[in-house]
Amino acid sequence: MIKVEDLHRHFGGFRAVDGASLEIETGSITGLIGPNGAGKSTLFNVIAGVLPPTSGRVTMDGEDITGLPPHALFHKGLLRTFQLAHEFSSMTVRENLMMVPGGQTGETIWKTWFQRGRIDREEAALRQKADEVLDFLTISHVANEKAGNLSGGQKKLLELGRTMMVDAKVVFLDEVGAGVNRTLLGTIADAILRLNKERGYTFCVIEHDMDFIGKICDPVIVMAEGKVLAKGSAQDIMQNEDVIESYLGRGLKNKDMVSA
Amino acid sequence: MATTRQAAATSPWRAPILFAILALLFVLEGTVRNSMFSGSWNTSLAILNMGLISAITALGVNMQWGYAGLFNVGVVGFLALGGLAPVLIALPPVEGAWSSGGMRLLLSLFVGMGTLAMAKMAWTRTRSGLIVAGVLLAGFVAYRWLFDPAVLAIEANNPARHGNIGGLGLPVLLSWVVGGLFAAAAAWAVGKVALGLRSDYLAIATLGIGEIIVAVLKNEDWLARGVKNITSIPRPVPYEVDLQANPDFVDFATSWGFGAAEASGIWVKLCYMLLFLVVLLTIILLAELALKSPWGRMMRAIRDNETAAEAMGKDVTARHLQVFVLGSAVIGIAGAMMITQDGLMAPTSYNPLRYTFLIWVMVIVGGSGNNWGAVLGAILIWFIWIKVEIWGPNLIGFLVTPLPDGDLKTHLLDSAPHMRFIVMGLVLLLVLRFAPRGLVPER
Amino acid sequence: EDVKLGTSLGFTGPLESMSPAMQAGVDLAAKEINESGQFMDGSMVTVVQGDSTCVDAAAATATVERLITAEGVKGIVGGMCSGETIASLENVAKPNGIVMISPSATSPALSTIEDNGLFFRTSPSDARQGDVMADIIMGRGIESVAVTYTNNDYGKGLADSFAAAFTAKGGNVTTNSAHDDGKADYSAEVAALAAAGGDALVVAGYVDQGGSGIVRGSLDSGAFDTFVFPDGMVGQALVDNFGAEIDGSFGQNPAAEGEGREKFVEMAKAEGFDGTGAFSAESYDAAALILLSMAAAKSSDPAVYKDQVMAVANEPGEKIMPGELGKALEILNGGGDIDYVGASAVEMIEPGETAGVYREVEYKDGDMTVVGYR
Amino acid sequence: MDILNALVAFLNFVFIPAAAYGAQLALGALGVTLIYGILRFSNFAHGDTMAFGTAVTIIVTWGLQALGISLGPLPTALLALPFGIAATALLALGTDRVVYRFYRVQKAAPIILVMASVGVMFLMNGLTRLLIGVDEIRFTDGARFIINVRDFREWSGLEEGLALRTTQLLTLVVAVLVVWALFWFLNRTKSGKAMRAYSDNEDLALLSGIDPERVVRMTWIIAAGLATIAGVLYGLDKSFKAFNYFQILLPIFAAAIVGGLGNPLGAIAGGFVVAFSEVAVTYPWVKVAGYLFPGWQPDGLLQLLGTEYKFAVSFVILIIVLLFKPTGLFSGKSV
Amino acid sequence: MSDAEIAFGKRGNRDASVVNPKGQGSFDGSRKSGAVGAGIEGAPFLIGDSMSGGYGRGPDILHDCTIAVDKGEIAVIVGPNGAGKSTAMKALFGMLDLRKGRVCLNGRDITALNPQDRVKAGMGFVPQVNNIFPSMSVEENLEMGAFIRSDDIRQTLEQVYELFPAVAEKRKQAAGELSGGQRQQVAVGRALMTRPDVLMLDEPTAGVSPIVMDELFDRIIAIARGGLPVLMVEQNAQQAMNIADKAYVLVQGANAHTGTGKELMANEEVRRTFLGG
Ligand SMILES: Nc1ncnc2c1ncn2[C@@H]1O[C@H](COP(=O)(O)OP(=O)(O)OP(=O)(O)O)[C@@H](O)[C@H]1O
Ligand SMILES: Nc1ncnc2c1ncn2[C@@H]1O[C@H](COP(=O)(O)OP(=O)(O)OP(=O)(O)O)[C@@H](O)[C@H]1O
Ligand SMILES: [Mg+2]
Ligand SMILES: [Mg+2]
Repeated sequence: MIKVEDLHRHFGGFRAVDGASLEIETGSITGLIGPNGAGKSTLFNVIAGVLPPTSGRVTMDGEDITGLPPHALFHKGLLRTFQLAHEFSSMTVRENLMMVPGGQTGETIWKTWFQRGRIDREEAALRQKADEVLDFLTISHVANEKAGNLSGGQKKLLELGRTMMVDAKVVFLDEVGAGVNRTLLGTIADAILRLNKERGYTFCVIEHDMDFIGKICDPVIVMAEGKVLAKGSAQDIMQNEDVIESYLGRGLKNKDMVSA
Repeated sequence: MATTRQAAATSPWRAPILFAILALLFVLEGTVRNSMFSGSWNTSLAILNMGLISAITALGVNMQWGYAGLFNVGVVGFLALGGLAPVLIALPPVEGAWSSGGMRLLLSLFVGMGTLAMAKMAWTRTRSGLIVAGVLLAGFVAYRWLFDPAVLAIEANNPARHGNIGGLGLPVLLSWVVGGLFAAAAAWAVGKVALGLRSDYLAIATLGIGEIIVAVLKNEDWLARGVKNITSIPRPVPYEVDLQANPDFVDFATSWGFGAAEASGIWVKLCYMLLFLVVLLTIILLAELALKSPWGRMMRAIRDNETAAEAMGKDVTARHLQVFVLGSAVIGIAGAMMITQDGLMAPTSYNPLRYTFLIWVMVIVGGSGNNWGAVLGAILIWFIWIKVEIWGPNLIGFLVTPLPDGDLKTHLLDSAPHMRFIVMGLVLLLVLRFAPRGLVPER
Repeated sequence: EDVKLGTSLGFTGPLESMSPAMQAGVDLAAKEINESGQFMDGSMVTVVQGDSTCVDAAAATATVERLITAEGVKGIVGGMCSGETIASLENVAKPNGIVMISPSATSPALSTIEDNGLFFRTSPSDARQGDVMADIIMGRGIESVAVTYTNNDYGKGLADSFAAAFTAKGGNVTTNSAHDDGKADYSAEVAALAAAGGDALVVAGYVDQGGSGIVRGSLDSGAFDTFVFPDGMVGQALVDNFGAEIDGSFGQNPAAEGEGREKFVEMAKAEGFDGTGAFSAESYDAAALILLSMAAAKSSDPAVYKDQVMAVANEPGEKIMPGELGKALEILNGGGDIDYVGASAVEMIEPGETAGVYREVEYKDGDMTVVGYR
Repeated sequence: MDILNALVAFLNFVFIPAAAYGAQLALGALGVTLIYGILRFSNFAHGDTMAFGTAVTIIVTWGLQALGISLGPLPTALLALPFGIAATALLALGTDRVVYRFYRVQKAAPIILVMASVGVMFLMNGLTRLLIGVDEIRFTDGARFIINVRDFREWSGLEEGLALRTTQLLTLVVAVLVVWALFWFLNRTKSGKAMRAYSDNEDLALLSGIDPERVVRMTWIIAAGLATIAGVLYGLDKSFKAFNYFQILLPIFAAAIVGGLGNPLGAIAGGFVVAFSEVAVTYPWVKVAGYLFPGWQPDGLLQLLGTEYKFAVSFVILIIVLLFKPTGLFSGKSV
Repeated sequence: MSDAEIAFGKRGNRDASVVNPKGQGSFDGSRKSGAVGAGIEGAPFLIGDSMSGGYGRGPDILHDCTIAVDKGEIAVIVGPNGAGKSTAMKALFGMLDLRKGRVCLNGRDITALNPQDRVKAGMGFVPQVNNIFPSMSVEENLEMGAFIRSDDIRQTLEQVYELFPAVAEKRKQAAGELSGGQRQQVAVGRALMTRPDVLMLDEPTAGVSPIVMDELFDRIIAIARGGLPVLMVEQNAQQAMNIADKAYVLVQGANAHTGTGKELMANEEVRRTFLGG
C-alpha cells in the first residue's frame, strides 16, 4: 500500500501540490483525474523520486520512501511509465526489455572481463523472458526492430512491457491514453486488467479519457488545485457535482451549430 | 538527413580501408622523400608513437563522450596529472628531501583529506553550517601549519638541481598505472561534485579542473619542480647511445644496411611502439568486452535516455561517475606514457589548445562512440598536425609563385608558419563536411 | 658539399612574435658565410626552418626528428624554450649525435644536462644574471624591491637566483610572484605587487609578453615608477611601448663591450629586420658558431666539429665581430685561430654556455643608454 | 583620511581595473551567449573573431592616422570601428554560408557545429596572423588618462593615487550603451522578437512566417559587431596580440556560463563575477588593512591565494555558483 | 526524437555548456519558394491532392493521400497512431518534400512555396507538439502570430482575448508556465492572429481535461461557422466525428475511408477498428 500524507510541492510561490493525502490500496487499479494543472503529474513525480517534496511523506507498506531516487524505488518494486514514451530509441525492442532487470552479472564492468560464461547463461535466460513478455503484449513480430521506429501505441505497450520484466509491485501510469488511438487504448486497458488479475500488480493511472477510467479503475481519486477533491468508484465520481463543475463539464454548448 | 545517408553508406570495409590508407601514409613517410614526405623511418615512427599515445588519450575521451555522453574539456589536466606519476615513481629519490620535510608534508596532506572527510561527516550528522565551517577552518589552519614549513624545507633543498620531493626509484612502467590512478582520483573528486548534482555543467567543471591541475603543477615546486622542469626521467627502453656503443647492434644494423645512429633511433622507437601497442590493444580489448555485454547495453540505455534508465533502476549518476573515472584513468595512463617517452616533465607545455581541443578533434573526426574510429582519428590527426608544419609553408610557397616579388609576397612567405593552423582548420572542416559522423561512425 | 643548418624555433605558440627576428639572425649568418665563398672549399649553407611551438615538447621533438633524419641537417640552432630544448636534445639530437646551439634557452638545468658535448648556448644561464642584477640594484641604493617573473623556467630561475643574491646582499624582496604570459588581464598581479610595495619592481619577463602588461598596469595605476629590466625585457619594443614613462628605470642584458651589437643591429636593419629583438643577436651567433666550427674542423660531421666550438668561441685568436665571418673563414682556412665575439659578446665557459658579460642600461628621456658593463 | 586612503587604494587597484576587465569580458560573453541562444552552439571561434575584427580596425586606424584624421582626446580606433565591424560581419556571414549553413540545413547535431567552430577557430587564427602578423601592437592614441595618479595625489593630498584611463571609461560607457541597445533591440523591435522566437522554437517561428535565414544573418552580424567592439576595447585598453585573443576565450566562456548561457543579462553579470573574483580574491589586503588599523602591522600580505591561482579562483567560484544555481545566475528566460 | 536528442546527437549528453538543446527545429528553413501555378478547377478551398512523400530521404509515409477542406467546413482526420496524420498536415504546410501530388489553396497551386510563404498566402497551423514559444509572454506569442502583418494588430489581439478569456488574464506571463489547456488556447490564438484564410489544428485536445476540451470544440465550431475552413486531426474520434462536416480515415498514409462524420460513425467496421467505439 502506498500512502501519501500531507504532501506539498511548491514552485517558487506556486503550490502545485498543496497538502495532498491519499492511499493506493494493494491490488487495486486506482485512477487519478483532475483539471489541467491540478498537480497530478507533479504528485507522480514526487512519489517516483523525480522531484523532491517541499514537505510531507510517502510510505510504501509502512516504509518511508520519501525522496528516494527513482533507481532505488525501482528496486523496491515501484515502477512508472512516462506520459511521453521514454523508450531507448536506438536499441532494439528486445534489448529494451533485457536491460530492465537489475543486478545482472554483466553489469559490473570487471566481471565482463572474467566471467563471460556466466554472463552468457544469464543472457539466454533474460532473452527467453523478454520473448515471453513480447508474446503477452502481442508485439513479438517487432522484437528486433529499433524501438525508435515503433508507432506511438506500440511504444506505450513497450513501456508497459518493461514493468513485466521484473516482479513489480506498484506501477504508475501517466496518461497512457493521450494521443493514443482509442482502439489501441482498449487493448492497453485489457493488458492492464490482465496484469492486475494474473500477476497482482497494483496500478495507479492518470488519464483524461473517462471511458478508459470507467472501464478499469476502482477507486478513482480526483485532484484539484493541488488537493484531493474526492474519492470513490468511477460511477460515483462521474455523478459528483463538484467534479462535473470543475472537470467533466456538461458537453458542448454549440451542439446546435454542428448540424447547421 | 545527412547522418542517415552516411550511416546507410557505411560499408564494413570502411574501417579496414581507412586504416590501410593510414598505414600507407606512414610507409610513404618512411620511404619517399619529396615535398610531402620526409622519407625517414625515424620521423615516421616518431610520429606514429606520439600518435599511439594520442590514440590512447582519444580512447579515454571516447569512453566518456562516446559511451556516456560526458563532455570532458579538462583533458589537459588529466594528462598532466598522469605525467606526474613517472616523476614521483621512477625518478631516483632526492637526497635529503624526505628527511627535511617529507613526513611532515605527507602528514599535512593526510590532515587536509581528513578535514574534508570530517566536514562531510559533520554535515551529514549535524546539518549545521557553523560546525562545518569550524571544522574546515581548524583543519585549514592545521594543514597550513604542517604544510608551509615542510614545503619551504623541501624547496630549499638544493633548489638549483632539485628542490622537490623526488621519486621512489621504482620501474617507470609502474608509473603508467599510477598515472592512471592519479587521474582517476581527480576525476572521482570532480565527478562527485559536478555529476552528483547535475551533469549539465560538467564541461565547465572539467575546464576549471584542467586549469587548476596545470596551475598546481606549475606553482608547487616541491611536487615536480614546477616550471623549472624535471628532466632525465628513466626509460623503459635502451638508450640510443648505448646501442651505438654496442658492437653487436652495430653489426646487426649494418647487415640491414642502416647506419648505427639511424638504426638505434629506429630500434628505440620500435621498442616504444611495442609497449604502446600493448597498452592500446589491452585497453581496446577490455573496452570492447565491456561494451559487448550487459554493461555496454546499460551504458547505451543511459546514453539514449537518462530519465528512463533511472526509472528502470539504473543508478545513472554512479554509472556516469564510473565511466568518467575510467576514461580519465585511461587519459592519465596516456599522460604518464607521454612523459616517459619525452623524458621530460614541463608543466608549461600543457596548453588546452593542444591537449584538449586537438584530442577532441581526433575523437570527432574519427567517429565518436567507436573505439577504432577514435584510434584512427587520433593517429591521422596527429600525423597531419605534425606534417602541416612543412605542408603549410610548401603550400603557401606554391601559391605565391605567380605573384610578383614585393612586400605582399614577402609578407605571405614570412607568415608561412601560420599555415599550420589554416591547414589544420581546413582538414577538420573537410572531414566534418564529408563525414559528419566521423570517419568510422558508430555502428 | 651542401651543408644544411636547421633551426627549431617557436613560430607558432606563445613566443611566436620573437621567432621571426631570431630566424632572420640565423639567415643573416648563413648568407654572410655563403657570400664569402670561403666556407669549406666553396660549400654552401642552406637553412632549414622548423617550428618547435615552444610549448609542445612532442611537436618540437617531431620537428627536430624531421630536421635531422629527413633533412639531414648537420647542426641545429634551437630550441627556443628550455623545456622543449631538453626534450629534443635528449630524444633526438643526442641519439643522432647532432650539435644544438640554443640562442635562448637559459634554464640553469641545461648547465648540468648530460649532453655528450653536443649542446651549447649563446645565452648565459640565468643564475649569473641574478647575481649581476642584485649588484646593480644595490649599487643604486635601492634596498627593497618587488619581483614578478614570467611563470616558466627562465623567469622562475632568474627570479629565484636574484632573490637569493639580493637577500644575501642585505636587500629585501617584498614579494616574489609569478605572472603567466598571454593572459587576458594583469590587474590582479599589479594589485598584488602594489600592495606588497617596494622601491622598484623587478620584471623578469618578456617585453612582448606579460612583462609589458605588468609594466603598463603598474605605470597607469601609479604602483611603481622605477623598474628593473633583465634581458627578456631589454629591447627596442620597451622604448617603443613606454617612451619617457619609464625614465629612471634601468636594467641589464648580456652584451659585450664594444661595437658588436651595434654592428649587428645595423646589419639587421639593412636586411630589413629588427636586430634588437630578443635573442636575435644570439641566434646570429649560434649559427655563426656552428658554421665556423665546421670550418675550423674542416668537416661538417658534428662528431668532429663539436670539439671546435669552444676553441672558436674563445681566446686565443683574432676577435671576430658580426659582418666579419668572411675574415674568420679566411683565418681558419689558413690554419689560424679566431676568438668569436659576435653580436652578443660570446665567451664560452664550461659546460658550453656563455659566461655572460652584461651591460647595464638606463632609460632616460624616452631612450635607452648604456651606462656600463659587468 | 586613512579610510579615504584605503578606499582609494581599493578603487585604484581592484575596483576600476576589475570593472573595465569585467566589461570587456561581458561584451565578449554577450556575443558567445547570443550565438549559443540562437544558433545553439558554443562558438569556439569567438575569440578569433574578436582578433580578426580588431586587426581590421587597427589597419583602418593606421590608414586614418596616415590621413591625419583623429578624434581629439578619443582613440582614432573608434572611427575605424565601423569598418572593422563591417569586415568582420562579412567574414562571419561568409563563414556561415560556407561552413555552418550546411549543418544547419542538414539539421546536424549541434556538437558537430561546435567542432566545426573549432575548425573555423584554427582558420581565423591563421588568417588574422596572415593579415597583421603576430607582434604586439598598440594602437591607442588620444588622451591616455582622465584622472592620473600624480594629479590626483596633488588634488586630494592623499597618499594613495587614483588613475582612470580613457580606455577604461570608454569600455564601461560603450559596454553600457551596447548592452542597452541590444536589450532594446531584442525586447522592443520586431526583428529582435523574431530572434527570440527563433531561439525559443525554430519550427514554430517558421510557421509564423519568420525567415530563419534572416534571423541567422542578423545574429551573425550582431555577434560580429559585439566581437569587434569587445576586441577593440580590449585591445585599446591592453594591447593587440593575436595569441591573447585565444586566451581570453576561456574567461569569456566562464563568464557566459556563470551567468546562464543564452541569457544576455547573465553574460554581463558573469563577466563582472569572473573579473572581480580574479582581482579581488587574490588581492593582498595588507595595505588597506594598514590604513584602516594604523597600529597593526601584519607580517604577511593578507593574501587569500597567490595570483598564480587567480584563474583557478574564478573557476572555483563558478562551480560554487553552479552548485547553488545550476542554471547560472539568471536562469529561466533565454534570449 | 526529442529536442535534446537532436541537439546532442542522441548521445544522452545533457551538458548545456556546449550546445543548446532547446527549440531546435526539424525543418530546413533555408529553402527558397518556387513559382505559384494555376490551381484545380472547382476544387475545395484547400486541397492536398494525391500527395506522396516522406521525411528526408526516408521511405514514403504518405501514399496518394488526398485531404481537402472548403469554406465554412470542419474537416477531421482520424486514424491509428503512426498512420501519417501529422505528416499529411505537414505536407499541406510544405514542411515535407512531396514526391507526388500537389497542394492548392484558393485556386492556386502552392506546392512549390516554402512554409514561410504559405503563412503569407493565408494558412495558419497549430502543430501537435511544441506549439508555443515557451520563454516569451502570452502577448508576445500572439504578436509572433501576427509577424507577417504590417497593419494594426490590436483589434485582432482583443478578439483573441475575447475568445479565450482565461488566456487574457495571463497576457504578461511566460507561456511556458501555463497549464496544458491554456497552452493549447495560446497556440490556437497564435494561429488566429495571422488572420488566416484556413486554420489547421493537429490534435488540439490531447491531454486536456474534458471541460476544456468541450470549450475548445465550442470555439472551433464557432470559428468554422464564421466562414473559416478548419482542418484538424483528432484522436477523440467520437467527439470529433460529431462536429465534422467531412472526415478522413488515414491508414498507413493512404485514404482508407472518407465521408461525413455521421456516415463514418454509422459504419460499424470503421467504428470498431479506428474510432474505438
Ligand atoms: N517546473 C515548474 N515550475 C513552475 N510551475 C510548475 C512547474 N511544473 C509544474 N508547474 C505548475 O504546477 C501546476 C501543476 O502541474 P502538473 O503538471 O502537476 O498538472 P497536471 O495535473 O499533471 O495537469 P495536466 O492534466 O495538464 O497534465 C501547473 O499549474 C503548472 O503550471
Ligand atoms: N521527422 C520524421 N522523420 C522520419 N520519420 C518520421 C518523422 N516523423 C514521423 N515519422 C514517421 O512517419 C510515420 C507517420 O507519423 P505521423 O507523425 O504522421 O503519425 P500520426 O498519424 O500523426 O500519429 P499520431 O497519432 O501518433 O500522432 C510514423 O511511422 C513515424 O515513425
Ligand atoms: Mg500531467
Ligand atoms: Mg500526429
